[in-house]
This record gives sequence, C-alpha cells and structure tokens, in this order.
Amino acid sequence: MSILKKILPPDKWKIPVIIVSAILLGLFFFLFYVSNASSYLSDDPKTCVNCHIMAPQYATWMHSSHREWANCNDCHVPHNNVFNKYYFKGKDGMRHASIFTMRAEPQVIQIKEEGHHVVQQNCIRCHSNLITDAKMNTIHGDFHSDRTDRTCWECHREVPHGRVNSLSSTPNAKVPLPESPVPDWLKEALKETKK
Amino acid sequence: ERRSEAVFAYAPKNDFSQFEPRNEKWGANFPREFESYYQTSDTIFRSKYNGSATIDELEEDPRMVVLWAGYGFSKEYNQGRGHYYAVEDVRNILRTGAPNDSVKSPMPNTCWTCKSPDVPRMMNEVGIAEFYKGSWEKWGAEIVNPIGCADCHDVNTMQLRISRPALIEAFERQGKDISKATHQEMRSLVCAQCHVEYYFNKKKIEGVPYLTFPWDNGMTVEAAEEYYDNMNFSDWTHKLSKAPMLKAQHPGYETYLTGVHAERGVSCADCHMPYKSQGGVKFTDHHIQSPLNNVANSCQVCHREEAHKLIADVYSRQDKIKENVNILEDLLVKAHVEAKAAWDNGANEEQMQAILMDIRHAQWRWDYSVAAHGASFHSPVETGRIVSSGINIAQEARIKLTRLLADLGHNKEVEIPDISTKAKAQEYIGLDMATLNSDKEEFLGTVVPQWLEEASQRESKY
Amino acid sequence: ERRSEAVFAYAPKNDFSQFEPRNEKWGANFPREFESYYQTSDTIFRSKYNGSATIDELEEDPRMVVLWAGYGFSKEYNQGRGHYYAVEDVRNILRTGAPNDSVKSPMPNTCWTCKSPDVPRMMNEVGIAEFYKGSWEKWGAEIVNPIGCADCHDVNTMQLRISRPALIEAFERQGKDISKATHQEMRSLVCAQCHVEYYFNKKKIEGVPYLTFPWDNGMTVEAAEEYYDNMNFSDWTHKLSKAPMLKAQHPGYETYLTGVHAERGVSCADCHMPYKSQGGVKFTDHHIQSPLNNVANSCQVCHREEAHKLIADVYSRQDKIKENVNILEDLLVKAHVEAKAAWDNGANEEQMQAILMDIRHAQWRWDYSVAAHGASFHSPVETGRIVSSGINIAQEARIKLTRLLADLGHNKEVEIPDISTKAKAQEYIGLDMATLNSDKEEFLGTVVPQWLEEASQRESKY
Ligand code: HEC
Ligand code: HEC
Ligand code: HEC
Ligand code: HEC
Ligand code: HEC
Ligand code: HEC
Ligand code: HEC
Ligand code: HEC
Ligand code: HEC
Ligand code: HEC
Ligand code: HEC
Ligand code: HEC
Ligand code: HEC
Ligand code: HEC
Ligand SMILES: [Ca+2]
Ligand SMILES: [Ca+2]
Repeated sequence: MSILKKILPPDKWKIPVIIVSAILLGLFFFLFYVSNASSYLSDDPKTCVNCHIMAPQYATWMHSSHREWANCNDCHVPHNNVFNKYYFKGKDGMRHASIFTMRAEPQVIQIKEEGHHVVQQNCIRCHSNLITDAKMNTIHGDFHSDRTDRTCWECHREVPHGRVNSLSSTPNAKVPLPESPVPDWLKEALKETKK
Repeated sequence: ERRSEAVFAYAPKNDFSQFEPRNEKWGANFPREFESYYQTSDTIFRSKYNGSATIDELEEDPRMVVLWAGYGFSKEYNQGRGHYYAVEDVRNILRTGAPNDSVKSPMPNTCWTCKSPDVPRMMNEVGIAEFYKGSWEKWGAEIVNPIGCADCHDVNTMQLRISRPALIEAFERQGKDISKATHQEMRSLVCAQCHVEYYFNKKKIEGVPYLTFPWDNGMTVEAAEEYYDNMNFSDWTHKLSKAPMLKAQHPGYETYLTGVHAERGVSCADCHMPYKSQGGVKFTDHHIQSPLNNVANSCQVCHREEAHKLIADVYSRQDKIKENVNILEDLLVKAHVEAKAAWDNGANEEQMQAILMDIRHAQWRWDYSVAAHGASFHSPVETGRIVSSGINIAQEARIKLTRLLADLGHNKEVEIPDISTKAKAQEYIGLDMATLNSDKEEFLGTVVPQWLEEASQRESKY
Repeated sequence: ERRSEAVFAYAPKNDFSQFEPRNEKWGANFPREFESYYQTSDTIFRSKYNGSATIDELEEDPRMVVLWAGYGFSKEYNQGRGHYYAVEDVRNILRTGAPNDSVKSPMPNTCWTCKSPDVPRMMNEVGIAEFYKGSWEKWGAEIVNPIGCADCHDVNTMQLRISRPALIEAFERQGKDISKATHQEMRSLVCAQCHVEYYFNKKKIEGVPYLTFPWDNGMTVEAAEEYYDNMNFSDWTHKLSKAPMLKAQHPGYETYLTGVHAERGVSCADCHMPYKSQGGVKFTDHHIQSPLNNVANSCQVCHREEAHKLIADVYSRQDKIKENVNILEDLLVKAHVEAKAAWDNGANEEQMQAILMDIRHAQWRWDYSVAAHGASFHSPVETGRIVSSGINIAQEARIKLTRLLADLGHNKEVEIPDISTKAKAQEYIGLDMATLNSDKEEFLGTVVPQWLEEASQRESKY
C-alpha cells in the first residue's frame, strides 16, 4: 500500500497524469505497430527485414552456410534462459525501433558491445564440440577461455555477413519486402482521394 | 511511413543538354547530390598532411622553391582543396600569370582542362585541339563553372561518363577500350580523367600543347620515365643545375592502382564518395574530400576498427613515407646547388650529362611520390619503393659531382644557401615576387570581373 | 559418431617433468600436435624467397660474403628450415667450427640457446650464466633434441610458457612484466624467445657471453642502433673496411610488431600455426612453416581471396622490398671496397671515422631488413623505410669516400673485384674453404657421433 502511495501521483495531478500516460501509451503502441517492433518477438528472419535497414544482413545471411542452421535470433539473442531471451529482445527491439522511427540510424551499423557478447556465446553454443575439447579442459585450466577469448569473427571475418557493412552494400539483393502496416482499405481510400 | 520514400525520391526531368555546365541546373533534379557536392566549398578540415584548407606548400617547405627553380611552381603551389574551388584557384595561382590586353599568360589553355564542365562544352563547340591551343586567357570568359555534374555524368541516364578525351586516347593507345570498363572501374575512371600524371605534347599537332598521359609503356613510374626519356621530353630546364627536368603532376590514379585497395577492387568513390542514406534514400555523397573527415561512412564500412585507430594507421603510413621523402628532398636541393657549383667551376656539357640525367630521374621519383597527396596511404609500399630508388639516384648524382668537383679543384662540401623561408628561397633563385603579386592582384581586380560579366551575359541566354 | 572421437582421443598422463626434453614423451599424450610438429622435418616446399628447403644464401648471393668479411657468416649461411633441424644445423654450419680435444669452437655455448628443449633443462641444472659460459663444444653431448614442447609449454597445464631468460630479462629492463601478457600476446611471445635480434653482452658477468636483447631504448631499428652505439658495441671489425660492424640477427618479432597484422592483433601462431580440424576437434597445427604452403588454413580464414592472389600479394611486397635491398647490398659492397682503397692509399683513422660509422649504420639497416626472412611481408612499409634510410647512409659514406680518395690522389672509380660466385668471393676475402670444410667433415664424422652416444646413454637413464 505504502509503495503504491509513493508511485501514485498526488490527487490534483491524477487527471493530467492519466492523460499524459494515455498519450505515452498510445505513442508506444503506435511506435510498436508502425515500426513492426512485434517482429522482434518472432524467430523468422523475414521479420527482421521489416526494417529495410536490416536488408544487407538478411541478404548476406541468406547466402551463407548458416541459413539452413541458424536464424537471426539463434545468434543475436541470448539462449541461456527464456527470461534473458525475451528481456534482451524487448530491450533491443524497442531501442532499434525508436532509432529507426526517429531516423537516427547511422549509415554503418556496428554491433554493440552487449550484442557482440551475445553472438559470441551463441557461436560457442553451437560449435563447442569443435572448439573445446573435454580432455584438454581437464588438464589445461584455461583451455576453454583461451579458445574463446577472441571473437570468432576476428578470424572468420565473413561469417555470416561478409565484410562490407553498409546500408548500401547489397543494393540489388532480393529481400522479402515488408508487409505494409497500412491496411489495404486505407490504401484504397487514399487512392480514391487522389483521384 | 518511410517505405514510400524509396519509391518517390526523384523524378528525373532533364530539360537541358549534356553540355550544360551549370551544376545548379543538374542539381535541381538531384538535390541530395547537389547539396553534398556544394559542401566541397567547405575549407575547414585539416588532417596531418591534407584536408580541405589551403596549405601554402612553399611556405611549409621552402626547399620546393629550389627544386622548381626556373619553373612556375616555384612562384606558388598550394595543397589542393575542394572541387568547388577549381576555377577560382587556377585564376588565383601565380603560375597562370596576370594576362591583360598586352601581356599573355605563360600557360596554355590546356590548363583549363581539368577545372570545369565548361570544358566539354567548349570542346564540343570548337573541337579538342582548338580548345587546347593558345594562351590561357583565351577562354577566361568561357570557363567559369567549377568541376561538376557534366564532367562525370551522362545527361539522360545519369550514368558515369568519361568527358575528357585524354583518358580515352590513352586507353586507345594501350589497345584498350574504355567503354568496356565495368561499373566498378568507372567509379575510379571518372577520377582518372584528372587525377593523373600528364604532359603537353607539342608534336602531335603543330602549335598545340595537346594534353597527353604518358602511359604507352605501362603505368609505373619507370614506364613513364622511359616514355619521356625516349622522346627527349622535358618540362623545363632547371635554373641552377641546368638539368632537363620532368614535373610529375598528381599521378593519383596510377599509384592507387598499385595498392592493396585497388587490388581488392575498392574504388576511389568507395572512400571519397561513400554512400549515405537520407530519408530512406541511399545516395552517393558528393562531398568529395579527405576520408579522414568521414571515417564512419568510408573506412568503417569495411573495417570494424575505431575511427582513431584507422586515422592513426593512415598517419603512420604517411609518417614513414614522408621521413624518407624529406631526406630525398634535402639531397635534391644539394644536388642542384652542387651542379651549379660544378658549372661555376668550369664543368663542360659532357662532364655534366650523366649527372643531370640522374638529377632528372631522382627528382621525377620524388615528385611522383608526393604530388598526388594520397599516395603514401593509397599505396605505401610502392611509394616507399619509389622514394628509395630516388634516394639512390640522387646520391649517385652527388658522388659523380663530388668526383667532378674534385677534378675541377673544389674538393670540399659545397655550401648550401639559406633557404629557410619561402621568401629567402625565392630570392635565392631570383624571383621578383613583389611584381608577380601586384600584377596578379591587378589582374584579379580588373580582368577577372570582365570575364565573369561576359560569362553571366552568355549564360543568361542559354 | 565423430564427436566421440574427441572424447577418447587421448588420456593425459604426464609422468615426466617440465624439463623433459624429448618431444616423443610429450607427444605420446598429444598425438595430433606431435605428428604435425614432426612434419617440420619436411624440406620440400620452396616459395619465391623462402620455404623449408635449405638454400645456400652465399651461393645465391655472393655479395654477402664480402659484407661479412672477417665474420663467421662469410663461411656459411643458409636460409633457415624447420624446427626439427635446429640442432643438426647448428652442428653442421661452418660457423661453429670443428672442435675436438685440442681445438675449441670459435662460438660460445650461448649458440645453443635457441635450438633445443635441452636448454631449459641444462639452465635448470647448472644455472643461466654457467650455461652460456665457455666454448660451444662444452654442451655438445647435452643438447641433442631439436626445438620442442618444453620450449613453449608448461608441463602441467600445457599452457604457453616462456622458457628463455633473455626475453623475461628484456621485458624487466623495459619495466614490463611478461607474466602479465595476455593469452593472445603469448601466441607471439613464445616465438619472440628466439625470433629476435640479440647480442652477447660480455660486460654483464665477466667472461660470460650473456644472451641479451637490445630493447632498452625501444623496439625500432634506430633504438637498437642507438643502444649499441652508446655502449660502443660491435660484433666484429670488418676485414676490408675495418668498420666496427653490427650483425643483425632475425629481428622477426620486432619487425612484425610494426606491421598491420600485429596492429590488428594477429599473432605469429595465427599464420604459422593455424587451427586444423581433425576428427571433429580443432587443434593447433604444429607444422610451423611458410604459410604459403598452407594458405587455406592460414590466410583464407581471414581473407576470402583465391590462394594464388594471396600468394601474389606476398610476392609483390617481397619483390618491391628486395629490389631496393639489392641496390643497398651493391652499395655496401662498394663502400667496403672503397674504404679498403682509402686505407691502402694512406687514409688515417681520423679521416675514416665518420665513414666507418656510416658503413656500420647502413649495413645494420640492410641486415635488419632481411635477416628475419619474413619482414618484407610482415611489415613492408616499415621495412621499406629502413631500406631507404640504409641507402641514404651508404651513399653518404661513399660521397665522403670519394672526397677522401680524391684528397689521397685517387680521384676515379674504385674497381670492384670479381665476386660473381661464392667461391670467388670467399677467395677474395681470403678464406681457406678447403680446410674449413674438411675439418668440419672430420668433426661431424668423429666428434658428433660421440656426443650422440653419450646423450643416448644419459637419456636412457631418465
Ligand atoms: C524496427 C526496425 C528494425 C527491426 C524490425 C529490426 N532491426 Fe535491428 N536495427 C535497427 C536499427 C535502426 C539499428 C541501428 C541501431 C544502432 O546502431 O544503434 C539496428 C541495429 C541492429 C544490430 C546492431 C546494433 C546492436 O544493437 O548491436 C543488430 C545485431 C540487429 N539490429 C539485429 C536485428 C535482428 C536480429 C532483428 C530481427 C529479430 C532486427 N534487428 C530487427 C532496426 C530494426
Ligand atoms: C551465424 C550467426 C549469425 C546469424 C545467423 C546472423 N548474424 Fe547478424 N551478426 C553476426 C555477427 C558475428 C555479427 C558481427 C559482425 C561484425 O562485427 O563484422 C553480426 C552483426 C549483425 C548486425 C550489425 C552489423 C554489423 O556488421 O556489426 C546486424 C544488423 C545483424 N547482424 C543482423 C542480422 C540479421 C537481420 C540476421 C538474420 C537475417 C542475422 N544478423 C543473422 C552473426 C550472425
Ligand atoms: C544455431 C547453431 C549455430 C550458431 C549459433 C552458429 N553456427 Fe556456425 N554452423 C552451424 C552449423 C550447423 C554449421 C554447418 C553448416 C554447413 O556445413 O552447411 C555451421 C558452420 C560454420 C562454419 C563453417 C562454414 C562457413 O560458413 O565458413 C563456420 C566457420 C562457423 N559455422 C562459424 C560460426 C560462427 C563464427 C558463429 C557465431 C558468429 C556461428 N558459427 C554460429 C551452426 C551454428
Ligand atoms: C581505401 C580508401 C581510398 C581509396 C580507394 C582512394 N583514396 Fe584517396 N585518400 C584516402 C585517404 C585516407 C587519404 C589521405 C587523406 C588525408 O591525409 O587527410 C586520401 C587522399 C587523397 C587525396 C588528397 C586529399 C586532400 O585532402 O588533399 C586525393 C586527391 C585523393 N585521395 C584522390 C583519390 C583518387 C583519385 C582515388 C582513386 C584513383 C583515390 N583517392 C582512392 C583514401 C582512399
Ligand atoms: C574535371 C577534373 C576532375 C575530376 C573529374 C575529378 N577531380 Fe578531384 N580535383 C580536381 C582538381 C582540379 C582539384 C583541386 C581543386 C583546387 O584545389 O582548387 C581536385 C581536388 C580533389 C580532392 C581534394 C579535396 C580537398 O578537400 O582537398 C579530392 C579528395 C579529389 N579531388 C578526389 C576526386 C575523386 C575521388 C574523383 C572522382 C570521383 C575526382 N576527384 C574527380 C580535378 C578533378
Ligand atoms: C589532367 C588534369 C589536369 C590538368 C591538365 C591540369 N590540372 Fe591543375 N589540378 C588537377 C588536379 C587533379 C588537381 C588536384 C591535385 C591535388 O592537389 O591533389 C589540380 C590542382 C590544381 C591547382 C590547385 C593546387 C595547386 O597546384 O596550387 C591549381 C592552381 C592548378 N591545378 C592549376 C593548373 C594549371 C596552371 C595547369 C596547366 C599547367 C593545370 N592545373 C593543368 C588536374 C589537372
Ligand atoms: C567527380 C565526379 C562526379 C561529379 C563531379 C558528380 N558526380 Fe554524381 N556520381 C559520381 C559517382 C562516382 C557516382 C556513383 C555512381 C555509381 O556508382 O553508379 C555518382 C552518382 C550520382 C547519382 C546517382 C545516385 C547516387 O547518388 O548514387 C546522381 C543522381 C548524381 N551522381 C548526380 C550528380 C549531380 C547532380 C552532380 C553535380 C552537382 C554530380 N552528380 C557530380 C561522380 C560524380
Ligand atoms: C570497400 C571496402 C574498403 C574501404 C571503404 C576501405 N578499405 Fe581498407 N582495406 C580493404 C581491403 C579489402 C583491404 C585488404 C586487406 C584485407 O583483405 O582485409 C584493406 C586494407 C587496409 C589496410 C592494410 C593495408 C596497409 O596499407 O597496410 C589499412 C591500413 C586500411 N585498409 C585502412 C583503411 C582506411 C583508413 C580506409 C578509409 C579511408 C579504408 N581502409 C577503406 C577494404 C576497404
Ligand atoms: C599475417 C600472417 C603472418 C604473421 C602474423 C606472421 N607471419 Fe611469418 N610469414 C608470413 C608469410 C606470408 C611469410 C613469407 C613466407 C614465404 O616467403 O614463403 C612469413 C615468413 C616467416 C619466416 C620465414 C619462413 C621461411 O620459410 O623461412 C619466419 C621465420 C617467420 N615468418 C616467423 C614469424 C614470427 C616469429 C612471427 C611473429 C612474431 C610471424 N612470422 C608472424 C606470414 C605471417
Ligand atoms: C627455441 C627457439 C625457437 C622458438 C621458441 C621458435 N623458433 Fe622458429 N626457428 C628457430 C630456429 C633455430 C629455426 C631455424 C632452424 C634451422 O634452420 O635449422 C627456426 C625456424 C622457423 C621457421 C622457418 C621454417 C622453414 O620451413 O623454413 C619458421 C616459419 C619459424 N621458425 C616460426 C616460428 C614461430 C611462429 C614460432 C612460435 C610459435 C617459433 N618459430 C618459435 C628457433 C625457434
Ligand atoms: C635468440 C635466439 C638465437 C640465438 C642466441 C642463436 N640463434 Fe641461431 N637461429 C635462431 C633463429 C630464430 C633462426 C632462424 C632464422 C631464420 O632463418 O629465419 C636461427 C637459425 C640458425 C641456423 C640456420 C640458418 C643459418 O644461419 O644458416 C644456424 C646454423 C644457427 N642459427 C646457428 C647459430 C649460432 C652459431 C649461434 C651463436 C652465434 C646462434 N645460432 C644463436 C635463433 C637464435
Ligand atoms: C614453437 C612453440 C611451440 C612448440 C615447440 C610446441 N607448441 Fe604446442 N602450442 C603452441 C602454441 C602457440 C599453441 C596454441 C596455444 C593457445 O593458443 O592457447 C599450442 C597448443 C598446443 C596444445 C593445445 C591444443 C591445441 O592443439 O591447440 C597442445 C596439446 C600442444 N600445443 C602440444 C604440443 C606438443 C606435444 C609439442 C611438442 C611436440 C608442442 N606442443 C610444441 C606452440 C608450441
Ligand atoms: C585464430 C583464428 C581463429 C579463431 C579466433 C577462431 N577460429 Fe574457427 N577456425 C580457424 C581456422 C584456421 C579454421 C580452419 C580449420 C580447418 O579448416 O581445418 C577454423 C575452423 C572452424 C570451424 C570449422 C569450419 C569448417 O569449414 O569445417 C568452425 C565451425 C569454427 N572454426 C568456429 C569457430 C568459433 C565458434 C570460434 C569462436 C569461439 C572460432 N572458430 C574462433 C581459426 C579461428
Ligand atoms: C587472423 C586474421 C588474419 C590472418 C590469419 C591473415 N590476415 Fe591478412 N589481414 C588481416 C587484417 C585484420 C588486415 C588489416 C586490414 C583489414 O582490416 O582488413 C590484414 C591485411 C592484409 C593485407 C594488406 C596489408 C598489406 O601489407 O598490404 C594483405 C596483403 C594480407 N593481409 C595478406 C595476408 C596473407 C597472405 C595471409 C596469410 C599468410 C594473411 N593475410 C593472414 C587479418 C589476417
Ligand atoms: Ca586538400
Ligand atoms: Ca625457410
């Protein structure tokens, strides 16, 4: 009760706060909808391409040997536990969605420190058999960390996105076009008004 | 919503010809490219050795005055700046002199060739050879728009286009057809119209200083040297040493070709005109400049390295090359002064011949490695190779000079004059800077305004 | 299922000590690493300039005989081969002479230091200084196993380990603690125990040629030169020019540090010991060799380029550097011969002093840039820089020599003797090769078998 009290605004602010909250919530859902942020909840790579900004990564992944084995989220989202997975997705998703909607994206996207760590753990998750060796681990205390202390793509520089990392690096790639969030009826209506 | 941006970005509407020289006209259709092009007017950025600010090279390094004694470059030479200034700078420079009704410019019209989209227009009107012919003031009222769209683009398709005959002719003489170039090659070849070593061939058509690229024997520093040697060509005779000199002019494309980036298919435009997105549309950034002012969009596309590290890489290569360029420059100053001493002590032509050829070849290598400004990054290993061989040859000249001077009874070090400032160096080689400068001022205050007036009247009728 | 292979591949069982010198012992536990290590016995691969075959460098380039006149290297010098041969080669080389009961080797025991895992064993037994002391035959029966596991690994954890005191001491003198090195740095530092420039400090402990790395002023060619100059150190006095010479020995690690690969964190092991997968396990390929014999696993993991293109890249850098190295070598031969002529014509010490220092510094730069065999790829820009400055200094020496010779009444080119083959060059500098060779043969046929016999008896008791 006392906690609630602290959180709830004083009475005279209630109305304005409700209004502001409603607006914020509305904006949030609008952002969520227009930017297709819900796609972050899915594992289908096509949904990442909801932002044309993700097209180069999609196209390069499409042509990589990982296409058959690993989708975007296999690499880019933590797989150590379910909570972490959705927490990370939600956090990243909303940040990317906001940046995208605000047109603040940089020309050359570069993976962030945190995301970088997530990917590395996923490489290891799938390839652990190859890179560490149970027997070596038993005598060589640091064998596992020695084998994983550099990012895998320091050597495997082309896995899976190739080396050229610009929004424009794959201009003609066939990328699934995002479905428009504008409903068909509205499009029709707009066409009508143009006539 | 932003998806539509890509679709509605522009509606090409070219109501002008291929020879429209005014960038604003083209720019009306392509505002993004035009606006970014216009940023080449910015002169603020300065990197360790380059950038868009005007750098008075002779002031920075007065030894160059001595190296170019007897040649226009000893009067004034600046580190180049943005394309926006190309026409202004060729007017301002002391090298083009101060022509007026009674005095001609020491330079030919060929000097306009790489400065403006008025050039293809005029070539189309009067013909190529006719364009080059005569002294530089002839087209003063015709060439007024700085480097721009018509220099690189086709008016109908906006595809890249070679507008300058010298490059096409150089390809032809090598048995290559430039129209077969790939799209990626074109992204460098448009630059190779201008950022190349050239000379004025006066034998091709009598009385015409015909713009020519010395590539017939190959694209290396040695191949061009051999080409010039075989035809006994020299740009000028050195005032002190009397050596038949070559001036290397910005062999940017040639040296770039020898570097690892060219080897891997990276083009000039990849670094100097990287893509940029604005409002959902990708376009080519036409703010051509030092990539060090735009590391994020140029280098970092391919190199996931922090910007300051990439810049440090560029500087460290430049430093390592410049260290020996500096040595070579010192040696060349000494060689010219020692050669003068040999003449003064009574040396004859025969005794001097091999020495003067050495000086020619050594200075050619020095100039070749620095004139393009980007070479020590574009191709550090090749540039280092050229500088090394230059040092060797300069010193060979000096060994021969030492022996000759000893023969002539002067077996001790030759004193080097005080050339610690541009002013002192220019005085030493006998330039009357006061007159040159005041004549230029007069010219800029009287003749140029007339040119501009004439041009604006002409353009208003297009 | 192949994954299970990994599990049963070996059963670690270290029933031996850190100082076990026999690779077979360690190898029993690590068959993949051992088998690949054993492949360093292969001597078939030859690249343009390197590879695992023995190349008689003096035969290939007899000018080196003149450059090293008065020093052991003029007797015999081969391009190095695999680690497997380290001990055999130090015995075979004429430089170690033909010691027997009455004759001592001209070399100290320090020469064993980088050849065998018997070295840490002996250092542990007798102490570091005691190990270095005395002439080379002293440990002939002790040092028999070629470079191997104990040189680089810890016996208990198999982690990388620095086994040689010289590297640890060099770090300490620079105020750095090598035990703080990262794992990735260790992947180069184990090599830096041996692939570095070194000298024998005879002043540290009286009568001991103490192995020392000249890094106190920094890791560059200039810093080491300054270090040697300040302590008036020289490896030998040149037989012809009488210059106080420095021998640069394979500064592989130092030059690597200045290249772009080191800058980007690529280690020696990344290229020379790339991972290899076998039976579902990735292990480190211990067949240390030229990466050009294994482009797929070394270069191509990082560079998606065709193998022949990557090899061409390496060759083109090597070619560009060698071109000027060649020039520098010619100049050095001339400088030595001209200096000899000056002495012969009556020059005195004072007149020669500056000249001899120039020769010292120029040859130091030449040697520094070639001795490590990989430098022109590991760091082509830095290597080019060094060669350039070497050319300048060599020519400065020759200018001074020309002036001095003229003073001494010899104002013309000095004739260079015929040194077109190794035999002619060795004769010119006055080596009696027949005796050296027959003595060596005698030594290899009599003394070495005794050493081996003694060693096998000793080892059988471990
Ligand atoms: C709403 C549009 C949008 C969608 C959908 C989207 N992204 Fe992004 N993404 C962006 C923007 C904008 C950036 C640049 C953000 C920045 O640089 O800070 C970005 C950056 C990234 C980065 C690099 C930056 C970092 O945070 O490490 C990764 C990795 C990434 N996205 C992965 C994904 C994956 C995987 C999906 C699909 C599950 C996806 N994205 C879907 C807009 C989107
Ligand atoms: C096999 C693992 C893997 C898969 C699958 C994968 N990625 Fe990546 N992704 C990476 C790695 C590794 C990097 C960091 C690359 C770098 O720094 O060069 C990265 C970086 C990125 C970045 C940041 C750009 C950059 O170069 O730093 C984006 C955006 C991205 N991925 C999106 C996607 C999308 C969208 C998909 C699915 C279509 C996808 N990724 C699938 C491993 C993967
Ligand atoms: C979801 C599991 C998974 C993840 C996550 C994953 N991989 Fe893989 N990877 C595979 C599988 C399965 C293959 C075999 C593909 C084939 O042979 O077609 C493979 C193949 C490879 C190969 C060999 C083929 C090639 O493309 O060169 C490399 C190298 C590799 N992975 C590296 C990585 C790296 C680096 C990462 C992290 C950035 C990573 N993998 C993440 C499952 C995964
Ligand atoms: C891999 C990237 C790259 C490529 C490709 C490249 N350049 Fe450069 N260029 C640079 C860098 C970096 C500099 C040094 C800038 C500085 O010092 O500020 C430079 C410098 C220059 C300069 C001097 C700039 C100034 O500020 O005055 C010119 C002119 C130039 N380049 C033209 C060209 C031409 C023409 C080509 C193609 C033939 C080309 N460049 C290809 C990266 C590149
Ligand atoms: C029509 C001739 C011409 C063409 C075509 C041309 N340039 Fe230039 N460029 C010049 C001239 C002239 C200057 C010097 C202008 C001045 O200093 O007034 C220059 C200057 C530059 C500079 C120095 C800018 C600065 O800020 O210092 C760069 C970089 C450059 N050009 C790159 C390029 C590239 C890349 C291309 C091709 C995409 C190209 N140029 C095409 C003639 C040309
Ligand atoms: C083949 C093309 C070409 C021709 C012909 C040419 N230039 Fe240039 N000019 C250039 C380029 C490219 C630059 C930029 C070089 C740089 O600084 O990187 C330049 C720069 C300049 C500059 C500014 C920098 C400086 O040198 O002070 C002046 C002024 C100039 N040129 C004058 C002339 C004159 C005078 C002539 C005739 C002798 C001439 N140009 C002929 C291509 C050309
Ligand atoms: C020095 C050469 C040069 C000049 C001058 C130049 N451009 Fe470009 N332009 C290029 C290059 C290179 C490209 C990239 C073409 C490609 O890769 O297909 C380009 C691309 C374009 C495109 C295609 C869309 C895009 O952005 O990639 C347009 C439109 C364009 N330029 C307009 C202009 C206009 C308008 C001007 C004059 C204000 C101009 N250009 C001046 C070299 C030049
Ligand atoms: C379009 C791709 C691309 C761009 C843009 C690019 N590079 Fe590179 N760079 C490469 C490639 C490819 C190599 C060759 C090595 C390799 O395969 O990684 C390379 C090599 C290098 C090297 C090592 C070569 C040397 O001289 O030691 C440096 C340093 C470098 N780049 C810096 C830069 C800088 C600084 C810029 C921006 C001015 C830049 N690069 C722009 C692709 C690029
Ligand atoms: C980026 C890859 C790379 C790295 C890192 C590297 N090297 Fe090399 N190394 C090469 C290549 C390529 C050659 C030339 C081989 C040839 O010419 O056949 C070479 C040559 C050599 C040679 C001569 C080989 C022979 O056949 O005789 C030695 C010794 C050597 N390197 C040692 C080292 C040491 C020690 C380090 C670390 C301090 C190192 N290398 C780091 C690629 C590398
Ligand atoms: C204990 C000293 C020592 C250590 C440690 C050492 N080396 Fe060597 N290395 C040598 C000697 C000695 C030779 C020459 C052997 C011969 O020619 O008999 C050699 C030869 C080589 C060669 C030439 C092989 C050939 O086929 O021509 C390469 C490459 C090489 N080493 C690389 C390395 C690398 C990489 C490391 C570290 C991972 C390393 N070395 C560690 C002493 C050492
Ligand atoms: C600091 C470590 C070190 C010391 C001390 C050392 N060497 Fe070496 N040695 C090496 C390395 C590393 C190589 C391989 C160099 C290469 O060819 O790339 C080598 C190669 C050799 C070779 C084969 C190639 C050749 O030169 O013919 C012989 C023989 C040799 N050393 C003898 C000696 C002698 C004799 C001494 C004592 C004067 C000595 N070494 C001292 C590290 C050392
Ligand atoms: C010249 C140095 C050198 C020598 C000699 C050497 N190793 Fe290694 N070894 C290395 C390096 C470097 C690694 C990679 C270590 C890392 O990155 O953690 C390694 C790794 C290993 C590993 C770890 C597993 C693997 O393959 O990555 C084992 C086991 C091993 N070596 C066994 C041996 C044995 C057995 C011998 C003797 C036959 C030997 N080594 C000789 C340098 C050496
Ligand atoms: C020091 C460089 C380096 C690093 C770091 C590295 N690898 Fe590798 N990796 C290699 C090399 C070299 C091979 C080639 C082995 C072969 O083909 O035999 C390889 C092979 C592989 C393969 C098998 C590819 C195939 O085609 O069979 C996979 C999968 C792989 N690595 C994954 C990883 C992962 C995951 C990481 C990060 C933990 C990683 N690597 C880190 C160098 C590296
Ligand atoms: C572990 C990764 C790695 C390995 C292994 C590797 N390289 Fe590189 N290489 C790089 C990086 C990083 C650069 C710097 C340029 C860049 O960022 O791409 C580079 C640059 C280069 C360059 C341009 C530098 C120059 O000198 O011009 C060449 C050429 C090159 N590498 C060739 C090779 C060859 C040949 C091999 C095998 C002997 C090799 N590399 C092995 C990562 C590697
Ligand atoms: Ca500039
Ligand atoms: Ca070898």
